[in-house]
Amino acid sequence: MSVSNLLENWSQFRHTHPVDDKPHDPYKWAMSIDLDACTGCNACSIACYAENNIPVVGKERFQHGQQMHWMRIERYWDEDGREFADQGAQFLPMMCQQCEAAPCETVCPVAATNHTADGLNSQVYNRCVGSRYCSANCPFKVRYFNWYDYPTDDAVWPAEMSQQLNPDVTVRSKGVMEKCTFCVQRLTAAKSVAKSEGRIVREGEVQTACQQSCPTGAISFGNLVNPESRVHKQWQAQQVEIDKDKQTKDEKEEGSELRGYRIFEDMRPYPSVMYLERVRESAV
Amino acid sequence: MIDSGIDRRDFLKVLGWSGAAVALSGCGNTSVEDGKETVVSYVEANDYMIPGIGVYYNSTCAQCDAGCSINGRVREGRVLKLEGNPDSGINKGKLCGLGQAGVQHHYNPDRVREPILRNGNKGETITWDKAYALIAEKLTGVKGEEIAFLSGGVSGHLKALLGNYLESIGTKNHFVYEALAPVGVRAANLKSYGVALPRYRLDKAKVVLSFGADFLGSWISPVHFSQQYAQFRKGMDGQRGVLIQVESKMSLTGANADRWLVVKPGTEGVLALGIINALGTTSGEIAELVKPYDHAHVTKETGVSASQIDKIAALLKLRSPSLILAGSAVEGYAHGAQNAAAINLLNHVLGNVGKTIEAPSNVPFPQLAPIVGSTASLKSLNDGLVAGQYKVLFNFAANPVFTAPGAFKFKDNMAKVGFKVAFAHYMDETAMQADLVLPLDSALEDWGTQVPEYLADGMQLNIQQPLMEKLHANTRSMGDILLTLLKQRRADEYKNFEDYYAYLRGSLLQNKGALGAGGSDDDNFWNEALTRGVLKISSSSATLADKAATSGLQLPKAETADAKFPMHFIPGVTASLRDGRHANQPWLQESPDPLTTIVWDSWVEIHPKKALELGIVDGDVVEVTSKSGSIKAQAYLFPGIHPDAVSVPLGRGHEAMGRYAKGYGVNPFGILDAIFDKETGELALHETRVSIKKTGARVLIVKDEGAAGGMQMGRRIALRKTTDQVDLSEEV
Amino acid sequence: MYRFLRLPILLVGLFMAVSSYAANDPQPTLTTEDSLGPEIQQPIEFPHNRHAGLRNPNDPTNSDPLKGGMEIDCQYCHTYARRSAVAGIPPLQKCIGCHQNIESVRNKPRIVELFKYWDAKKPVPWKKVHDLPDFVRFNHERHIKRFVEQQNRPTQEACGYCHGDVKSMTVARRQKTLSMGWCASCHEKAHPVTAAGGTPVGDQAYWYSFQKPAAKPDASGVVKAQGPNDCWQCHK
Amino acid sequence: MKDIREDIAWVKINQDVMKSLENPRKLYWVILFCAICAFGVGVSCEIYQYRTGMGVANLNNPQVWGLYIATFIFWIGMSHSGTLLSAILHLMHADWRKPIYRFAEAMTTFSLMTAGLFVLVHIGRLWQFYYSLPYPNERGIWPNFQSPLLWDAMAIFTYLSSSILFLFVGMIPDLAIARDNMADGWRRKLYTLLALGWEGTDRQWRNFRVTYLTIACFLIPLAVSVHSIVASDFAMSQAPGWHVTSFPPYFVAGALYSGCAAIITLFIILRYTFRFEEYMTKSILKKIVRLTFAIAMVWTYLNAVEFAAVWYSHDEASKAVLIQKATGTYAPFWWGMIFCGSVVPLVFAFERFQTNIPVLFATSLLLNLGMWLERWMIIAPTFSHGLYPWTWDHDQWPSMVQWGMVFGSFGWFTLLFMIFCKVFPSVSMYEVKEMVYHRTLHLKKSEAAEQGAH
Repeated sequence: MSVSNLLENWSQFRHTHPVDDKPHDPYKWAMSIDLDACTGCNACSIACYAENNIPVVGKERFQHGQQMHWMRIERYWDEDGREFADQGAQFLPMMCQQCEAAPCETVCPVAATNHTADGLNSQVYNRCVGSRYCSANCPFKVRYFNWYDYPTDDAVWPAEMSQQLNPDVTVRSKGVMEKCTFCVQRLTAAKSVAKSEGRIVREGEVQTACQQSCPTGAISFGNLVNPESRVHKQWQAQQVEIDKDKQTKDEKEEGSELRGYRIFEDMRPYPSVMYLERVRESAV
Repeated sequence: MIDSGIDRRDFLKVLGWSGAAVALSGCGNTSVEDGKETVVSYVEANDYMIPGIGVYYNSTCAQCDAGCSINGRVREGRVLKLEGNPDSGINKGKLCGLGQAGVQHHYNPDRVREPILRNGNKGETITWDKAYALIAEKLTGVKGEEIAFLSGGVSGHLKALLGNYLESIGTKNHFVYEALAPVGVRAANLKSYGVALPRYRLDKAKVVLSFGADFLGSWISPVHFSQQYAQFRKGMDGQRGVLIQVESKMSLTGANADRWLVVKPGTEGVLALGIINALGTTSGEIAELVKPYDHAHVTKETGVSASQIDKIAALLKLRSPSLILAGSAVEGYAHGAQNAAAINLLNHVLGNVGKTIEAPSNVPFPQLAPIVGSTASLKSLNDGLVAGQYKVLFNFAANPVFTAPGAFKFKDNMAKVGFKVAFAHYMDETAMQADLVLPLDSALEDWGTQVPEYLADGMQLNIQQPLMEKLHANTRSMGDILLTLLKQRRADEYKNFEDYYAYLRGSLLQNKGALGAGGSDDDNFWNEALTRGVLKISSSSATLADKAATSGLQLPKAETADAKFPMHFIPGVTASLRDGRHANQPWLQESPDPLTTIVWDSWVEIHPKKALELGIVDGDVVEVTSKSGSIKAQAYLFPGIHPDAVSVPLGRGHEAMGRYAKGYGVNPFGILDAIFDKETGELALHETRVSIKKTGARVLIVKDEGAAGGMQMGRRIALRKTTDQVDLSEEV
Repeated sequence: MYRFLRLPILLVGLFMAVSSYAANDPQPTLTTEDSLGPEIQQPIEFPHNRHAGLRNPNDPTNSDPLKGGMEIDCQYCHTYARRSAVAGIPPLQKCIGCHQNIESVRNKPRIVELFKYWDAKKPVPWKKVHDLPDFVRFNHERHIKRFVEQQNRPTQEACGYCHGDVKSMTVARRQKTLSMGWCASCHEKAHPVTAAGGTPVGDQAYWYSFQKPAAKPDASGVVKAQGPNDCWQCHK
Repeated sequence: MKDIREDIAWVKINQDVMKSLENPRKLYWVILFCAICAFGVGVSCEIYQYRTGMGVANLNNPQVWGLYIATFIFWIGMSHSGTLLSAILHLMHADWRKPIYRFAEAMTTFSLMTAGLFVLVHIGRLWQFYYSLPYPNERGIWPNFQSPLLWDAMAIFTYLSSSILFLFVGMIPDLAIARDNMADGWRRKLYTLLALGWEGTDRQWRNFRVTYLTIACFLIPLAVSVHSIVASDFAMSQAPGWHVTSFPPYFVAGALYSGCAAIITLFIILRYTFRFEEYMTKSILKKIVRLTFAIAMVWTYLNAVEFAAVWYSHDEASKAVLIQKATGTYAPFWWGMIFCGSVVPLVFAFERFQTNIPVLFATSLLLNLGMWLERWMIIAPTFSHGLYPWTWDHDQWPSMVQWGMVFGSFGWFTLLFMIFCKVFPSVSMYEVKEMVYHRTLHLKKSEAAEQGAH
């Protein structure tokens, strides 16, 4: 705790998107979600509830918009005014995009949300004072605030239900912000195992809860800097680069035939989640 | 995994780790504290039991009957989370939301904990001994035909044991009831393919034309089909599979289709025959059959345009093999089985049988094979109840008071039985009517075996084992209860089996050879079986009929609309709530319906055009009235439904079953008319006609979707390309 | 005439001086001074000194319990610490394993009590002595790997960093503050990532989560790095 | 028009002002009672919210801020006019400010204190608010200096402390008068303590002038920066409707505007309750009204600039928010804001209304309502209609807890203000004397010149 410490370590405290002097090494967690494979079945969302001790708020609070689902499945319709949804709907799993230059991080007055060396956007519950500025500045609105004290609420976790709580994840009390962590408790456990064996985490060794449950395997998650990882290969095949706000492939006049994109890329949050566009058959 | 001295069963007792001490991390102390909390150590521990590190055990999911194998994470003696078991060919490590909510079935605060003797609305707790004695007493002097046993679908050793018990009390009245079972499809398949459920191979198909089969949501084995679907979408040779869904109300699968075709309810078979006609590749009997189904006729009946029919026919011709599915939406009519048979015909015409329709495995142990439920059996039970035929009624794993169609008046009829025993997890609607309620172990505390009806990956026997010690001391395993009851009758025969576990282990070991482990040591075999959670058994395949059966195939003429009840009523089946037996699992209640994103409540889906006509807007409370009753629910304008139909999802509207289920939504079962499939005698779920009326009240719909209502408002959020715009060849 | 201003000026000056000193303190304040926790009543008064304490050199047979310990390694009983984030409490079986063969103390009241639990197959309800707030996740395994296995520190020393001098206690009692600044003060110190002579301790994967190591070895030939400073290391 | 009499005796000034410390009209007590009640409502709402959780305010995922922050900006804004009157006009030697700047400066201080409360009320974990203060601590961590919210906190603290200092320093000579004219009692002791031994020597006066001027100079940039920083809470975020470059001047203009309107209101109230008709003359009122009118037009202009900038930009999301404001759920409030903020002040353009006290009282209240609506219309529509359509929520309505606390804040402010006016001289005696003196001099000079001309 010193001014010099503050000045010297500032860049470490407030590490933003990859810069040349601090590349992501050896980990950069990232995700890719294939919207063509996503069926909108909600298994991921429920897996997230189970893994991360997310409170079920009940009907009344849901009505007030106080739901806590870290992972929500959005359903979009065609907007061309057709009579029937005859091209089906479009589903989009949305959770914290773990932005590299996260809008939420810069505005938190107490630095409760930071960037980790792994390229995650951390949320430190016990530091949070609940100003909710991060949520106000989040373009994706994926941060959820504890409007009530759920751990002591018997409707949410009666004694029996509370035995299901995952001891690796803190149960958030009232007044703090929370959001998807990319299942950091699983990452930490996997890294600890790998570290003891003197290696880095292998591809497939760690899965997020949503990825693990997804019946169609639409979600892949892994270490973007590991060339062996599926995520790395996907990002590369889709020519999506993490530190760009406009991908080279999209600059072509005729557009790209690749499906990879990131939401609100042009606002420069540099999200760590790449989506693959949904495909629809043109022959029918 | 299990490697040393402690027996698997004792292990649970050893793990006497106090649950409460570690449960609510995060709301306890906020600063360093000393000497406040108690840490409880193991008394004895195995090497692999390390506090803070999860142990994984395989078991079988009991949330639906697809038979997915689960992998439960256990820490400090508490099961925390369920994942899929990678060793199971059915779900290959994946698990749907419904399955994952199984922990909330186990930890549900509203479970029945003691045997209850009920008298009207009052109940007193009694001991198990007293309960058993009471059953014995009530059964004395009662003839076998005066006893009825109602159950859901059962398989495995429980089925064998149950069969033995019924035999011992001399009754043949075993009614196996499932409110939502593909009975019509089974019947049609038997005629078309020679088997009730062939193996569907979506992964091998290039085109899937599905008539109302919600295989991604709730149909037969959704997790398995979802995995096949992923493969199908990736396609072969870079050619992505095409899914066309034909139905009157959009299902989850419909929402994922390349083309979703809305048809007039009940005319799916007509469209299928129309497509055969448009293919023009048939001759003889079939050609004769489809001749009347020209474009004009089909368009008039179904509402599908001629050009669309031609497009589909062209696509089916071009890309082979394809797969045509007849699902639950087509069988819910008085001509449901016929409908399905007409659709199955397409598979024959396109030569898919044997390619994407494969022969299923036979179950080598018929005594373990599942008995599948139907609504027809509920009807015969109900008829018996009306006639006052039964003096004792047992109920297990079914909730007919909730799920029987309103026209049955099941609750009233059930009251005529002198002594009603319910084996129950919760005080559900049926248990509320019972005289004796016997609490069951949860599926995560219980032993068992299961043979799924749909053997997605060859014959397998699923093992169910407890993932943790019992939560409540006075619940019992259904197996143990049956064994005790059997001992009342045939003490000699069963005296060697101390409990259901011993029975299970004994009979599996007895058949070790047939289970493919002839040479191995008993303990090794047993431990191996428990570790893997599934026993894969080699077995012969059934044979498929190679010729299409067209005889007797007849679809009804278009009917005239009923002036009083002009609308078709489609009970919606959602992936998470199904027939409502899990409505008390809060994750499922709060998990938004994928299509409407509504939570915690029921809704009436109405097409916007129809709504405009009737002056209904989102959130208007409308009354849906059929001949058998009426329900009131909020209207939701939905572009995925036929304008002449309304749909209300099943599963909500409980009047009992605890805090998370009671009082949320309405129960559409209650307004179903008693109309039956002419061929199978099955309840025609979709045949009810209704009228809808605004009540004048309006509510705010509780849903996840925001004010933009599923629009992206020009922001690039969920993007889409058509196949001619993408290059999928380089994808990983 | 401005006498009335003297006191305020003095106070303001004092405040500014103190706070600027505190704020500009170049060294992390090491709050290593002991902060003794309360004494805790345990169901059985376990004598750590007797088990882990140093042997009495004058008593080679170790017969007098008051005079010396048995120098049992901490990890002999606390075996989970090196394998899990949670140290846990040794299973009762562990105690019995030895004590069923030690007839000499079999009739001591504490041992009788112990066997009572064992015969009833009931766990002993120990009270938690080092109870961190629930949002703090200390990982025992990592610290043992780091100090005991990689740096070859004696177990008692490594455990003692946080648990204090347990070998001299009967019932364990908290000796360190275990507050965040106290933890951080150690994480802000540079610890070796190479052994003397520059041999790396583990490879990059081992110390990646630490702060950037110094480019050059220090005078003793050891490259040092500070411990992890990322919030999510301990809070999640 | 009647202004302060040039020949008024200085003793009379003392007596008149000192009388306000003794026996105000009955209305004073009525206002005080109402203020206490309103404050009580606010306090009970806060206790309820503190114990149950922020959810009782009916905030939700997109709408995370609500009325608390809107009212926070409102109070911050109100503080600006005190500084305008006391510091800026002081430097500009506008002598008409002299009888009224004291209460304006008090208004600044108290509205800042009220604003500060809203920050506390708003945060989810009030008991941990000290995490946001940069102080050396055991945990060894700093707050985030990048966050506009932290700048905000610092700016407000600085502004508040400077305002208190300015108010206090300016009051020293008057406190000495009060000390000398007060009978023995706790108040006399208080004045003795606060007067810091003021004797009115030349040296004291010289130092006093320099100090006062220095603080005044210091306060002006501070005032401008405070509201610019509050504006940057919004302008620095990415939310549509907030991400606007013109926000800082827009906020400052709005602040001055609402402050002036509040001064008119309080002027009228004080003038009546403390019988200050002699000093708070209509001619002063007329000047404030004209000033307010000018600022209203500046604000209207900046509003138009903002709309135009959004309308002709390529930022579709911001445009959607603007359209939503004008046509959506909040349309009545938004148009209310335009009406109250831009149309109502046109009344001030008419000379006959510039001194019509009932009209001015009603108008100034409407202006303040408009300015409060403006702050709400900055907050709520952006949240309800933000970047991400899936989370749009047009139906959210603040709960009674929020309204209760907004209501309570007015009680708290009035309470503080009314107590201040009763305890301290709310008209600057020494400066009124100065003013009278200067005017007399001027009068004499012009008389002499007149005579000389003859």
